[in-house]
Amino acid sequence: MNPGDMLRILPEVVLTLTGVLIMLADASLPPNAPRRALGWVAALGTTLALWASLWQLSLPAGTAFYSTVETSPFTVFFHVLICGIVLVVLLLSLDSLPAESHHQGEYYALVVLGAVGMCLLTSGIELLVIFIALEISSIATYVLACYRKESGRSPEAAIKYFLLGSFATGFLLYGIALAFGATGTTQIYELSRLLPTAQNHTMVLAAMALMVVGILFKVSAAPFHVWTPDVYEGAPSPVVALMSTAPKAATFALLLRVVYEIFPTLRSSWAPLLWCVAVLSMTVGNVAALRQQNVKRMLAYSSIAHAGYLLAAFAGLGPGGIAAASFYTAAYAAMNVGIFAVVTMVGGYDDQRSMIADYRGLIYRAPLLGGLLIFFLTSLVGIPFTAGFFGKFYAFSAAVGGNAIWLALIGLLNSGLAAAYYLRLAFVTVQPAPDTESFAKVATPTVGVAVAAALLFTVGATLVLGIIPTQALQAAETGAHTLQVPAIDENPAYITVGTQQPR
Amino acid sequence: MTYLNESILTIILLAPLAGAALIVILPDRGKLPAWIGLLTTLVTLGLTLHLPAHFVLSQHGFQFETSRLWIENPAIYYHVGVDGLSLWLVVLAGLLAPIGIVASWNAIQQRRKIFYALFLVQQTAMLGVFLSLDLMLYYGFWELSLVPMAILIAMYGRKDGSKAALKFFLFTFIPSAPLLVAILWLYANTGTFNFADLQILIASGGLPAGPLCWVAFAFLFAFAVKVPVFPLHGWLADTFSEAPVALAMVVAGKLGLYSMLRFHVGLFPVQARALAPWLVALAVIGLLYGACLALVQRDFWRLLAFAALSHLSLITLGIYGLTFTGWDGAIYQILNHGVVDGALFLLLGILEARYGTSQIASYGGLAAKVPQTATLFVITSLAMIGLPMLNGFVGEFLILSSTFTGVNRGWAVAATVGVILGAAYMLWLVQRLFYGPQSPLAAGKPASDLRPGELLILWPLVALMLGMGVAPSIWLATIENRTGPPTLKGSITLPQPSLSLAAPGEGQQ
Amino acid sequence: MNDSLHLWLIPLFPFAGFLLNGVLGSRLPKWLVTTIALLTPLWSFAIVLSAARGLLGFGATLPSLPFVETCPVGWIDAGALHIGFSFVLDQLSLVMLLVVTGVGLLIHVYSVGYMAHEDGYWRFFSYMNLFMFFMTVLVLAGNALVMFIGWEGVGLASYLLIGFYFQKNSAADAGKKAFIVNRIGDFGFLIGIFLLLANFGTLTFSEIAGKLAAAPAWQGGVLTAIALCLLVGATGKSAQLPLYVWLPDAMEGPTPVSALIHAATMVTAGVYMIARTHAIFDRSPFALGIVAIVGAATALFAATIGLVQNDIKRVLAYSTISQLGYMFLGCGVAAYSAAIFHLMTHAFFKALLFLAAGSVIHALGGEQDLRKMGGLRKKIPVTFWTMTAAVFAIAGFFPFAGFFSKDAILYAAFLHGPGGKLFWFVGVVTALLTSFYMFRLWYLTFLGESRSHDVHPHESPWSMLAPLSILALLSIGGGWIGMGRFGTFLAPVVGMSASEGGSTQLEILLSIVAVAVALLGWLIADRLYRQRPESADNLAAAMPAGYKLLINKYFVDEIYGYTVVKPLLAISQYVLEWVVDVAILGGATWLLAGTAQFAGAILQRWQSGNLRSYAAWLALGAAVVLLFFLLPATLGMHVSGMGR
Amino acid sequence: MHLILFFIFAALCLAGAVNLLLQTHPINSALSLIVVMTSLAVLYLLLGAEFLAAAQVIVYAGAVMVLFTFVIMLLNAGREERTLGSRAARVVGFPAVAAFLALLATVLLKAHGLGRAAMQEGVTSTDDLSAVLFTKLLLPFEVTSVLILIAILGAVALTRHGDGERSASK
Amino acid sequence: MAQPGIPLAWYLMLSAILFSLGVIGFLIKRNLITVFMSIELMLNAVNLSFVTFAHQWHAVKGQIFVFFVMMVAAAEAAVGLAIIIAVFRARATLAVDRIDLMKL
Repeated sequence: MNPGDMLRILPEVVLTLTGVLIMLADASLPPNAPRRALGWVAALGTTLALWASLWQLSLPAGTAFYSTVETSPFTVFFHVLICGIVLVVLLLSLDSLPAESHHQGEYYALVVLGAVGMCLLTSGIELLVIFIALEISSIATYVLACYRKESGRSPEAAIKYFLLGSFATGFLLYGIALAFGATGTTQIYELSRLLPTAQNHTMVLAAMALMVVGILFKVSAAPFHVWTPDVYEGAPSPVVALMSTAPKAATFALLLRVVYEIFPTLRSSWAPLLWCVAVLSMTVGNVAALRQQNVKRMLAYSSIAHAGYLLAAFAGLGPGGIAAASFYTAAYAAMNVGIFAVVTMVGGYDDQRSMIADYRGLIYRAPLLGGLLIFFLTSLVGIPFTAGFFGKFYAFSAAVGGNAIWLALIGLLNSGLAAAYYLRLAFVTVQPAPDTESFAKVATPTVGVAVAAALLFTVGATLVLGIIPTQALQAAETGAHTLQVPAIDENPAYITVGTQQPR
Repeated sequence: MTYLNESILTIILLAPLAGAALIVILPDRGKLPAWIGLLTTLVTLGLTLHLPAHFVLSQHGFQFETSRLWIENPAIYYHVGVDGLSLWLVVLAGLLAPIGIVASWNAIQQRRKIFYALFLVQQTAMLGVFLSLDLMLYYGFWELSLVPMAILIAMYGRKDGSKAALKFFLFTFIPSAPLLVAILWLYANTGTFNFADLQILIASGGLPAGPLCWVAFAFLFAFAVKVPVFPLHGWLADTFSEAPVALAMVVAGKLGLYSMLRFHVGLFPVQARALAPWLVALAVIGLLYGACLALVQRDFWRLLAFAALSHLSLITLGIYGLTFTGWDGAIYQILNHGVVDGALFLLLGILEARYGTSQIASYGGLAAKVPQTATLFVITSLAMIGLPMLNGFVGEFLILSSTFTGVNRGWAVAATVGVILGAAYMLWLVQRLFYGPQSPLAAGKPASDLRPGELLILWPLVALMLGMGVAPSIWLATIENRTGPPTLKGSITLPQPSLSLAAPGEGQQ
Repeated sequence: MNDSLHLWLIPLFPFAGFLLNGVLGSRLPKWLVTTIALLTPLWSFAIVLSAARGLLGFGATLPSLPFVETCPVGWIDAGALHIGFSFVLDQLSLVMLLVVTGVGLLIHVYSVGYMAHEDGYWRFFSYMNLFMFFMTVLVLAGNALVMFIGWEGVGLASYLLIGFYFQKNSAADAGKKAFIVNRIGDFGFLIGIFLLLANFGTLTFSEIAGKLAAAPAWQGGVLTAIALCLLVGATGKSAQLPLYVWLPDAMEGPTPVSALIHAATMVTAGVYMIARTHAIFDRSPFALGIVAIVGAATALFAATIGLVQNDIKRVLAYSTISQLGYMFLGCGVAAYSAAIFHLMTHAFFKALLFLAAGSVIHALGGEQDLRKMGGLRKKIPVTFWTMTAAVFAIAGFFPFAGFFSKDAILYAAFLHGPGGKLFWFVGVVTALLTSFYMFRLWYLTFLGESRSHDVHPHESPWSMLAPLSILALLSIGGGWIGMGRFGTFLAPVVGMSASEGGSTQLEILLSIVAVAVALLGWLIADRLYRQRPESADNLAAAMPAGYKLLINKYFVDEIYGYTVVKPLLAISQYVLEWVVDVAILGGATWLLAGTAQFAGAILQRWQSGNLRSYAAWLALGAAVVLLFFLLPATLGMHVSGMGR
Repeated sequence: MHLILFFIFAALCLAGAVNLLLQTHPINSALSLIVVMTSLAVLYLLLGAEFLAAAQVIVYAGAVMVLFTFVIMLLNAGREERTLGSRAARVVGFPAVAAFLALLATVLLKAHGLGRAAMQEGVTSTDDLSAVLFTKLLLPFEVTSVLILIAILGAVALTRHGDGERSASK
Repeated sequence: MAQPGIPLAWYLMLSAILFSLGVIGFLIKRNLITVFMSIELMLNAVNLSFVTFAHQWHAVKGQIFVFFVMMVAAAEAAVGLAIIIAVFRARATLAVDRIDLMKL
């Protein structure tokens, strides 16, 4: 180890220090003192981390700590993304957490420390680091999911998430064990060097299968998605905003690393699998969302579908697949955090108004929130000039570029289907509310400075990624190039599975 | 002037957006949004009129072209331009916007800010569709146009707006999924979204024929739903009967038909020709079907919807007859349909606003009460059913005659039958609304006749109908200066009627 | 310019009148409306007269006929299609123009009196002017499409004028019916135009004639098709079988309208069109035969219905249809000049009949039922005498106008080929019937005792009587030009048929038969309605079936109603809307949406909320993924093992 | 010797695991788990992982299981209720697990080049272990501190009574 | 026996069986705590694999991995049990099948 190595984990270090600082401050503050300022500290720390990540671009790409972490445009891309998400979620939480809560200090510390895990997840190149990072981010989100512990739903969500998450971690770990068994190492680059020549081909396959299972669970892709709706429904909305985006982005980065860096030679095996999983995810997510009456649950199903779109980006193995997937992650994060911000504001911390019917006439009660809700829904539908569209566009153009035309077709038809439930919500929002007592009572949510900033960030990101996405896409592409991707062969073997030529 | 010529299209696109932004910024006080909307649309109309004024007839190809790289990889350009095909459509879009505003003037009583802002966004999207020469840009506007429309239908629907809006949205959005895949496929195989380049590349035959067939079909399908072509018209009647007048008048036809001409027939002439017989058949069926259904509607919006189906089918017939004259007629008829339908919507919207119902049976004997409305309605109806000297006739004649001489006589005759039915339902509608003894509703409500503002917009429209009926050459000359598909040029023209072929008697001699 | 006739001014004046009165009429004083309404057709008439003066040798020399005037700017220029506004003045159009503008002017004058107390005075005159505009365009048209403008336009004017009393449902219905039935005819015309375009590449009449002349052997075939299509158009406009049904209903319009449009001018457009395109008809004996059959059948058919009608205007309407049948018969036997000749005389006496009837109705305060009239001879003498002249003219008494023209047609028919005698016979029978019902009308209206007690008839104002008188003079003397001269005059346009050369003994003989028949009709009418007024009812009672058939106009409207209109509506409603649109197409949409919703419901069941189930699914997923990876590999090994 | 020890403790392991499943009272299950864990510790020893064997006993059997027992006692968890439960677990889960095991078994049993384990071979000293742990794997080691921090934070946040939470605000 | 000791595959099989038993435990146990114990069983099974492979490759890393897994398991146990306590406080039950407030 040399001192320069610390620079390679600078964002993580900053985040960790912020977390520790918050903990210390929390402990030293008098019990009844307001702890809202800690949130600002967290936001500041995250901003610093974000800046640190960007600064890392000036470092030459390379590894540190005996090749357990690396810094590259790829990691920077996801670091910035994750820090951005965390920052927005922090801002959102600042206004939506009950002001008098005593747990605020822990909350902010957990978010910030969880971000350490997520960041490390994208930059780790040693399965051990990755495993621990994954656990950090998971445990942080388990706890956060349980945060509204006095209600019945939040602990239920947490326990489901926790038990199933650990269950899936078991599989991931078993996969790692088998990979280790096949090669004797857990360093990603060594693995990818050794695996093609490994003696036990079937063991390698089994290792890959189990690792992929563990990761697919985390990204809530069908058929490993079953936990998602329950957890999203029960967890506090700001936390859902976080856990539906940041850990997911990190896990996607991991998935990219695993399939492209560890098992690039097995492409003919995993590509069809991801093809199937992508199709299944989008279909299951969208179809199941059609009948949902609970907004958060509906968005949970929608996130399953979006995981499907994202998988489609590189299941097709097009030349821009990785970049498209990275970009999609960012686009999805922008709009999903945005919409959860709105949902948080509308539903309240207690989720008292989370049914679709509660959104009736929202645009008249709270024009800003209503308008933004429609805007984000539009983006989720994938209407041009929003992030959702370009995300989808790049994802499916990568799929088509890889000749996976059916995948693209199914995906886009699915996004058409998805419009049905997104718009149902949007249209309810614009319907005049009945003049009944229950609606009259509904308070108009007030939008504070922090939330306003959060909304501004998400709207801005959604628009920028939709209208002038060039820079973000370039970043994603540079990142993709630094991921060690062997050249895509001309005639992938999966062609018979994925792409029956239309006749 | 040169500078203006280069940037005029961009300015046209931005003008409504700027108006929308202004509306959003300024407070929602009284009729302020409506005034801004009107002003914006009038300015836009003025800007669009720049195009025909400076369109160089002798110059072939696209004019007022601007092309800038928008996104590097994949290479998407902000590429806009007009030719004879889109020129007047742009002007039409510009013209219909103030009409829509006037139609909404009193109909929209609340939440004006949202309405007018979205209306203007819709305007930009529509203009964008007509102007885009880059497939992705085009697709962007194509889809963008759905959103304001759907939201406004949901907000201002008469009975169950959100259902109709959803139906409308899904009907048009889902078919655009294959369209996007097709566009992506084209890009994956050619590396460009540029219309002109694609036209050449496709014509060169370098692309595999099988997939290309499907690509063309995907294009067609998306457009056919948007037009709509029978039997894909499921959304039309509901949308017409729910949508605010201003939107209903722009929703059907134009975008889909233009796209058919430009991007289906224009890009895939070979594939289009293979499918043309089917489309001709569907068009004629739709023509008759729409006319028959219009006969038995009880709600005038639904009647208008089926009438629109009938008329749009006629235009489709003109397009897929694949004759030069037929295209002239089709484009001309798109313009006519826009003008005539705009006026009809405005008038019916006024009636509905004053009497509060769209049930035809509630009306009767209005002519004595609102003579101006009746007069204008009759004139517009006559234009719609294709009375010579009014605009409808020219388009109809061009389409029908070219179909007859160049495509298929049987279908042409059947289509002509549909034209007769058009007279039946329109005149019956006129009679039920305006003639006969006054209905209790008509007698009971002291409704006023047209207001000056409405007259100010309707009389020019009527004048336009007359002008377009008497001197169609003004428009046709520009329309003919369009960029056709390279392979179709020369291969299909109006079959020159030659005596030697047509007169067997002479041959025998 | 000396050599220019400014033909375009002829339609333009009425159009200006239409615009002025139509747009501003409601705000103008009545006298100004009247002035505009009268001056514009007057100017047109003056132009026509100035042209005619030269032609007829009265005045300065004029450019030779046919005189063509084409608008320098084309109308429709699309691709290879070039259609311009071209007007043609030749002998045929000149005759028509004289009739149209002359009679039209008279009827305008008449209307000033007749419509004086109507609400929509200005509206009426603007419509009338509009009609004049379209009618003159129709007549002057140099190509089929311009003719089509006029053709449809007069239909429009007719629609507007029939529906003038739009508050009456019957009037509005009649207007609509007229327009739609006309449109059915126009459909044929339009198809004919398409066929012309397809086969000649031009719509200009002279070019078509030229191309036909260049191919002398070209007969039948497509020309028959064209001719038949045009015939369909003509039957629609000229109220021939089977599209005559609109004309009787058209009597809902004000009487001057019936006189102008539904008697004198518009309804003859079909005849004019056949004459104009005779070059095509001439090449198709079959089509001509059909024309003749249609004409003869219509003449007889309408005359029989006319026998029993009780509405004065309806009698006249059926008589119009019947007379138009004569004209068609004339065309059908290629005696175009005779047909046009009859067209002209018919315009005089039928306009007169209607106007006189209008005067009667005016006198009786709106009463139109013959059974409630009678004994008006003394009360409205001018009307009576002018009407008498018209009745004699239509009945074909020498030397009234109708005699000459009807005779010419019958003679031509008699001479025409194998079926000619039959046509002639039908014509004569029709003449008998015509004479009978016209005198029946005459008796019932003017003679006998008044059958209505609470009316106080009064003579019409001068503005109505003056046109009556002029028309009476024309009805009496209009035929004295003689068929010979008329035929020669028209010969450059429509050619000369064998019968038109001059009078022969046979013709005189046939004339005598015709006059005798007319006399017979008078006698029967005299017996039934003057001598023994009750016998008519007895006769009707004696033949209930026949009478019922006639009084109900052979139930044609009902037949159309049950075979065309109702089925169309029923099919549209039940089959197309309910079955196709709602059930099939709507059902398909519903099914798709329902399937998605159903699948959604199924997938929701998946989310049982039970942790252990979730774990089971995860385990299954893991197993499947494992299988997915391992199975191909195992199989692959196996296969490669086999290979070894 | 190795063989016998393996069989004994493998059998103990399995028996413990099966007993864990069969017992309906959580405390019995916990005890069964401790049996499994200690048996595994012996197996680790057999495989030459001395340090791990010790850690297994201390960390797992000791700390973790004590925690479990503590919670069981704290919550006074009784016998499992006989609930209807999940059909999917039976219908889907069991076949899935069977298939999973079968597949893994094929992989593992057919694996080439797997060695054998003997008592004296490859005993890893704690020295070796720590040498790697504090050089090459320093980062994970450090990062684990964050993990533990989070665990502490979480446990505190979740179990501490929300005294100032809602009640205080009301 | 040609070689001393026993095949490592047996250890691995033991590990696989234990893992499967853990999975089954997750499926059939009706108490949250025992379900959690099943997960611990799964982790232990994986640990056995790691140690076996470490033996196979003479790689220390495998053992260190196990060491970390133990730490993670401990952390998880702390958090998991805290969550279980929270659930118990909110719902007064530990029965897995009763934790189904949210479904469909």
